Amino acid sequence: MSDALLRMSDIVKTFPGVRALDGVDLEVRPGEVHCLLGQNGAGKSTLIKVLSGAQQPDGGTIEWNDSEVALRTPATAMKLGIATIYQELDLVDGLSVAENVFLGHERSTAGFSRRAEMLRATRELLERLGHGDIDPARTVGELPVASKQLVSMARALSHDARLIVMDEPSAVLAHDEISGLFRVIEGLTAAGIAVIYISHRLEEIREVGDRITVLKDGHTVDRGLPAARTSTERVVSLMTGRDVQSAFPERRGEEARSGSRELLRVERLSRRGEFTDVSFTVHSGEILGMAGLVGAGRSEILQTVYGARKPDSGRVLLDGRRLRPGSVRSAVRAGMGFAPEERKSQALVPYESIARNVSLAALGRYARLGWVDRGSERAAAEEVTRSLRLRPSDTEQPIRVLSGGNQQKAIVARWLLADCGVLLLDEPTRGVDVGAKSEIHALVRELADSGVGVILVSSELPEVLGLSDRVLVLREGRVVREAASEAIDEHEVLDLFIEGSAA
Amino acid sequence: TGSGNDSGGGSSQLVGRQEGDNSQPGKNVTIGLSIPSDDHGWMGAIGENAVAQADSFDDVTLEATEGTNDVNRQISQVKTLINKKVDVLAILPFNGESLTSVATQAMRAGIPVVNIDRVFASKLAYRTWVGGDNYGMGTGAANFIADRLDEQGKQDPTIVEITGIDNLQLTRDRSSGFSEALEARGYAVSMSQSAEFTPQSGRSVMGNVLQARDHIDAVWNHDDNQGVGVLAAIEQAGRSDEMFMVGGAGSKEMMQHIKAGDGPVAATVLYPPTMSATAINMARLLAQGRDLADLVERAVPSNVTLHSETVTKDNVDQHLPTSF
Amino acid sequence: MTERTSLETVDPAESGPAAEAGPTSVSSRLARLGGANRRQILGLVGVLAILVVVGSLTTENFLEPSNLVLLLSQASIIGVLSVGMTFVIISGGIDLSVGAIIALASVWATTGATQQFGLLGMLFTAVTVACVCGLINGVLIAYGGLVSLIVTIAGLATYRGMATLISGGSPQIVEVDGFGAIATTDVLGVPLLVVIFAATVVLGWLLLNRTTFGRHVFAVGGNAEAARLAGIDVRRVRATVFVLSGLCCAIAAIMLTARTATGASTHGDLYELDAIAAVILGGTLLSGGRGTLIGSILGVVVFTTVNNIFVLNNLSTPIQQIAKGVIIVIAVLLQRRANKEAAG
Amino acid sequence: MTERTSLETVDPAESGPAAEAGPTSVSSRLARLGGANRRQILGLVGVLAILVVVGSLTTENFLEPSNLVLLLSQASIIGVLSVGMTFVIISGGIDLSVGAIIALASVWATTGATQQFGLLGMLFTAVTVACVCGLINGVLIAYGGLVSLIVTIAGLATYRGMATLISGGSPQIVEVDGFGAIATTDVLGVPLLVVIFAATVVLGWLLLNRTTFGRHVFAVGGNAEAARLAGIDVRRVRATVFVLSGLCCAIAAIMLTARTATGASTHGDLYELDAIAAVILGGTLLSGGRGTLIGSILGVVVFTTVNNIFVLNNLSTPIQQIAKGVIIVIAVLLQRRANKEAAG
Ligand SMILES: Nc1ncnc2c1ncn2[C@@H]1O[C@H](COP(=O)(O)OP(=O)(O)OP(=O)(O)O)[C@@H](O)[C@H]1O
Ligand SMILES: Nc1ncnc2c1ncn2[C@@H]1O[C@H](COP(=O)(O)OP(=O)(O)OP(=O)(O)O)[C@@H](O)[C@H]1O
Ligand SMILES: O[C@@H]1[C@@H](O)[C@H](O)OC[C@H]1O
Ligand SMILES: [Mg+2]
Ligand SMILES: [Mg+2]
Repeated sequence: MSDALLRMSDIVKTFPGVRALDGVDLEVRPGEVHCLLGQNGAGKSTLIKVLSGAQQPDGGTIEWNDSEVALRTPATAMKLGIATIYQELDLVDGLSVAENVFLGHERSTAGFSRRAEMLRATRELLERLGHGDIDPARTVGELPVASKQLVSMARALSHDARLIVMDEPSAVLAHDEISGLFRVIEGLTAAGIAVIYISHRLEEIREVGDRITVLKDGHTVDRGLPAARTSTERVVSLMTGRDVQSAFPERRGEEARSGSRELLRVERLSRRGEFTDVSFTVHSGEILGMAGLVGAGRSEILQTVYGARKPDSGRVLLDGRRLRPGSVRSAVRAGMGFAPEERKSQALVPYESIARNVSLAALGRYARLGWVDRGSERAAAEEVTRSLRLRPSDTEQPIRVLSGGNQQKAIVARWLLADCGVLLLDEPTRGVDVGAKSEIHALVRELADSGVGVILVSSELPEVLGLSDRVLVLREGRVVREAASEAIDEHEVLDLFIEGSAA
Repeated sequence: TGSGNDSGGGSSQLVGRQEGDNSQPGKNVTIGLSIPSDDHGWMGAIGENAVAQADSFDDVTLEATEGTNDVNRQISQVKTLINKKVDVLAILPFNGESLTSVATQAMRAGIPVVNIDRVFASKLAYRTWVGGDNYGMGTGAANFIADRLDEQGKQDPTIVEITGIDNLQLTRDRSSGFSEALEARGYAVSMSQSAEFTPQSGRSVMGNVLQARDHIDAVWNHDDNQGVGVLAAIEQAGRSDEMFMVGGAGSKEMMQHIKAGDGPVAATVLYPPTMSATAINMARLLAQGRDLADLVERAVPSNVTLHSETVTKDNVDQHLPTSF
Repeated sequence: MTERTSLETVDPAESGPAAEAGPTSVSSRLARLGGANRRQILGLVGVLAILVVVGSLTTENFLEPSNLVLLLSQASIIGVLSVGMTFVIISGGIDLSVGAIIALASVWATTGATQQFGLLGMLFTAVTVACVCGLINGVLIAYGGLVSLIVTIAGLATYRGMATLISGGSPQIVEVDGFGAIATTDVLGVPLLVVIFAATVVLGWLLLNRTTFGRHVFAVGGNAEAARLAGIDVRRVRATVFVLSGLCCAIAAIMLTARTATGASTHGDLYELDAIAAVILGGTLLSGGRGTLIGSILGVVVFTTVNNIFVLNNLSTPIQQIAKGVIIVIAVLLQRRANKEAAG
Repeated sequence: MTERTSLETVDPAESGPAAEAGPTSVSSRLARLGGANRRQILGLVGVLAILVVVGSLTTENFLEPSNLVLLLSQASIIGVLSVGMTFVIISGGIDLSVGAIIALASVWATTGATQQFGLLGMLFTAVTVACVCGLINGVLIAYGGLVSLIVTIAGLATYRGMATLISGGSPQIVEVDGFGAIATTDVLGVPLLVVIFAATVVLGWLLLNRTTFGRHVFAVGGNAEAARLAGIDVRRVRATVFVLSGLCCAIAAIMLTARTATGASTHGDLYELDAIAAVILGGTLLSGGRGTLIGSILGVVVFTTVNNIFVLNNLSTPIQQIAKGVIIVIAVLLQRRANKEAAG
């Protein structure tokens, strides 16, 4: 089997209280796209951290080109030709794009950076990724997530890598950018470079992958499956150990909804450079979807409605009462909730436990005169995390040790507890596995059925169309179409997007 | 009064007392000592002189605590010493007022307190006080400066005062002695800025003062420790010839400059750190129940104010040995 | 797991956001948040135990009740301060002005005019002055959006300057009898000072760990943006912790004024460093979001015990300073080791 | 944009990781980081301009060249310290031991024994002593994994204790002629001290902004985990910044010893606070990852100018203190306002 570039055998990694990897095998051949699948918390990210030298395994062997290697530090792995794009984009916000790309392997003369050369090389790499528009001198902290993802990608390409590991690179990308990503991957594999690709979007696997390895609870449950020929059902049942139906929960009838009360009214909301004259309403029991490309301004609209940003003009009314512009507290007091898109920076309180993160927005409900009833708080947190199948189930664990998908579930759980009348969800299923995704879908629908008005922003078009009752299509900060979900299909939406980019 | 432990003197004959009696060993006593941080030349000398003096007696054990500038901590130290049941306490408080209550407690517990230098707020807090004459330092400095200026025949001279730590009573005493005595001689202080008893602060304050005044005739600096910095500022500005300077306390460094006559330092007014040795003597006698042989009223006096002499080129040799 | 992975060598406590940002980097060590706190505290208890052994071996008096009571009375002033400081640091700020606030409160409460109003007038003045100082800090930081370090350094200068101005530089003697009693009264054999200290700790602990406000302090320090988006009034929380710190300064000022029977502009000099050191030694992150009150209190007790042992052993000042520095380093190294072994 | 959105009211500079972690939360205000730095610096230049106007209106001598030279000489010691401190703080640490290191280096370089080796012997001693102190701090922090605040507080006690021990508390006079010349020599009309200061700033600036090491310092302070994953030896970077800080202490010690013509255990007392305040006033984040050297230097110059104006006006110490506090607050408020206007 000397056709393997990388062979990891029987890898074990334990964290106090958790056996994250419990005998994992993985074999990758040169020039292939090897997909790594598994539910949230299955151990995918841990495995690739072991591979990148970021963490040391407790047991097992790693062979590279048929000789055993010890990957003691990230530098060792990089020197061998293993480059990694981590799930939690590990960029330094204060440094420029070029400085991030070449961080740790700067081009220098006697310790002095050759800055012009690195700027040039970075521009070339970004062009290769189809994003010559990102200024290599710009500070990374100012970039939107999607652009950060591209910077990470450029960094991986800047190493003369023979294997590039990508941990959920598509989670933050929109449609057109994902196809750009796939073109880059094709270019890499054509040059004999191998790619390990992790994603929860199974349709991507089929499009780009060659072979599949499936992890479940820290074990390899199957490996080397042909990506093109293995059925989705089989992959899902390998991952979850059960059958999951991916149908969206049923909507209530049109008539049931039409009778319902108007909860939220947004009138001619504008913020210079971001969005213009956005108006819409949300009724009790309704899910309003927002579709748009990255940069269309959906997140900004949600944040402005929520009061996290102040509009230049326009107003927001909840239950007929006007909210104070730019005041989150006014929105929250009126019964609005908001799950932001960037969990790490906008949602997680890293050192706090899962339970305390989950109850953060709803703490007042478990307190009397400021005194917290910890019993009922914990019980509620446990109940909601259980219903989302959050792992681990011990809610006293600090939230920072959770896998990415599980952190996302915890943030959704926070707003499920808060008992709000209107809930704004920005990418609620980003990085969430197939099983949990349908659970979240079901929960959102349940909430709506109980009378809550929901706004759903998602970059996954099928999700927006499948889950919501009504859809707003946005382009460059303007609403270009509003329709009942049944009355519009994916093609039409994509056409609306493209019209925009053509214009 | 002196710092030595031989108490020679003619007056004792008056009552027919045997000389030198107190240098004979008596009953073994423990003296507790508490002083501020010895991060200052003068304060360092206070500590050293006390220890040396105690060492010179076979019948004295010294319990010296950590020097501290935190009154809360110094209170705890004194309480520790009370707990340890020392026979007598010698205390130089960081500030007298704040240590008064703990010293009073000691007195009430039957432990006599010898107060050094910075005075307690209540007479009930100490059996006896040994210290220098701060007001006298000011008048000494003022008189020296006035004499010189009279000699030089200066009209409207610029007289600068660099004081020590602003909020100490002794600083205010020195200042008022200085300005009052100057006034009496028809002069006035032109500028007064405070430093912090450190060379660094002396350097920086005097640097600015030199900038503020194009011409300066005389400087009185309260403390020779900070004086090192004051002097460096004058010399580095190249203005040594323009003015003369009077120091305070009596460090070896300043006395050597006076002796050599190599710069602006013309005199220093004494504030002898040997007072701690005197205090140890008193403490020992109090603990042993002895008295002062060479006084007519033999009991250890309740107040010993040391004279602040003005050290000039004429008498510097006499004072160099006890400088610090 | 006796091997040390290179991950663990990146100290999370060290460099604020840096280490913070990588949630996975330290997770191996901190399997359980509660557990980590408990170990941190156990480490300190271990250090304290060693100190007690050293103290009782090297001196006769150390374990005597009178000495232990003395030790606690001395700890109580910095102890009270460190309660407020713990709130401030967990919320992500720092307060360098506490020593100066003590000075100003003690001076203002002991002016001739104030003393005419008797005990209650003095207590009221101390509390009002210190809380107003805290409020000014808090408002500038929370609503003015200024960095706490700079604001409280400015506060340090201003408040102490005012104290010197009011007192004219000389310590003011307390003439009101009842006031001095605060330092001399015993409650069931325990000095009132220690009782006040204990009460402050208990109240502080409840506030921090059992109320929504306490939770909000952790959230604001851990991730202010997340707290804001969760509907927490971040600015009010930030302002409040500084008022709390001011309140603790008031209590400390009253204790110190009673103990010294004076109000002085030099009171509380450098107490800020002692309090911060104790809080950090107790395991609270300088960058906010994590910490315990118990740790801070143990930190204070460790520092005070070290001092006490020195005094009992009659060491010279410079040697004491050197030994203190070395002991601090050894203590944190031991603590760290305990932490790691428990985790492994 | 004169209106202030609530997003902007959460101060990113305030609470460490919290605000830091949110790249979007601050992006609206910091359109471009480079621009933000520039504005921060412009704000300080504005404050300085106001001070100059005040200085020249209230005193005759302020604008005289000799006063400006004096002002720079005075700024030079804290200035040099703040260069090292900028590296330390950007890397996510803090160094409270700088003042004590100055004391120890100055005392050790001026003992009778050292002075026998003449000028070179003294310089060599100062540099060696200070760098070794920095190295000890750095190794304990980077390799021992201890919190920098605690380690350098311990260092503060130890190093100053040693300085007192060696000097016996009294200042040691410099007898070597060449040494004193460091404080009196002019180079083309500019004092050598100022030249040394300028050279340190230039070298520091190059190191921070033009070398890979400098980038690594930012990376370690901004996101230590990311730096580690990029293959940077995080511990070496952390240790090195403390050695750099030690080296700056050596230079500062030499300058101060020459200026005061003495080595003393009180030298450098509380300089750490001045240096930290200047660095933070200059816009460096206390939590690391962001900052400029130029800002720090401007911070130092602002503080020194304030002092200079006070003394020229013969203000009393408490009034100086109060005014200083108020001026600091006004300065940061102005700076913040400038920042916001430019951003809008
Ligand atoms: N540093 C850590 N300390 C403790 N537990 C950890 C740590 N890192 C990961 N874990 C645990 O190990 C398990 C595997 O996590 P991992 O991040 O590898 O999952 P994943 O497959 O990448 O999931 P996701 O799809 O959600 O990203 C999880 O249960 C997680 O909670
Ligand atoms: N590559 C880019 N460089 C600079 N600014 C960008 C870039 N992409 C988007 N933006 C800015 O970010 C804002 C919106 O980005 P954002 O990604 O939040 O949009 P969105 O519609 O919410 O998409 P998503 O929901 O996928 O996040 C726009 O104002 C746009 O100007
Ligand atoms: O003379 C001094 C002494 O009185 C004071 O207590 O400390 C400093 C010295 O200048
Ligand atoms: Mg993962
Ligand atoms: Mg978005």
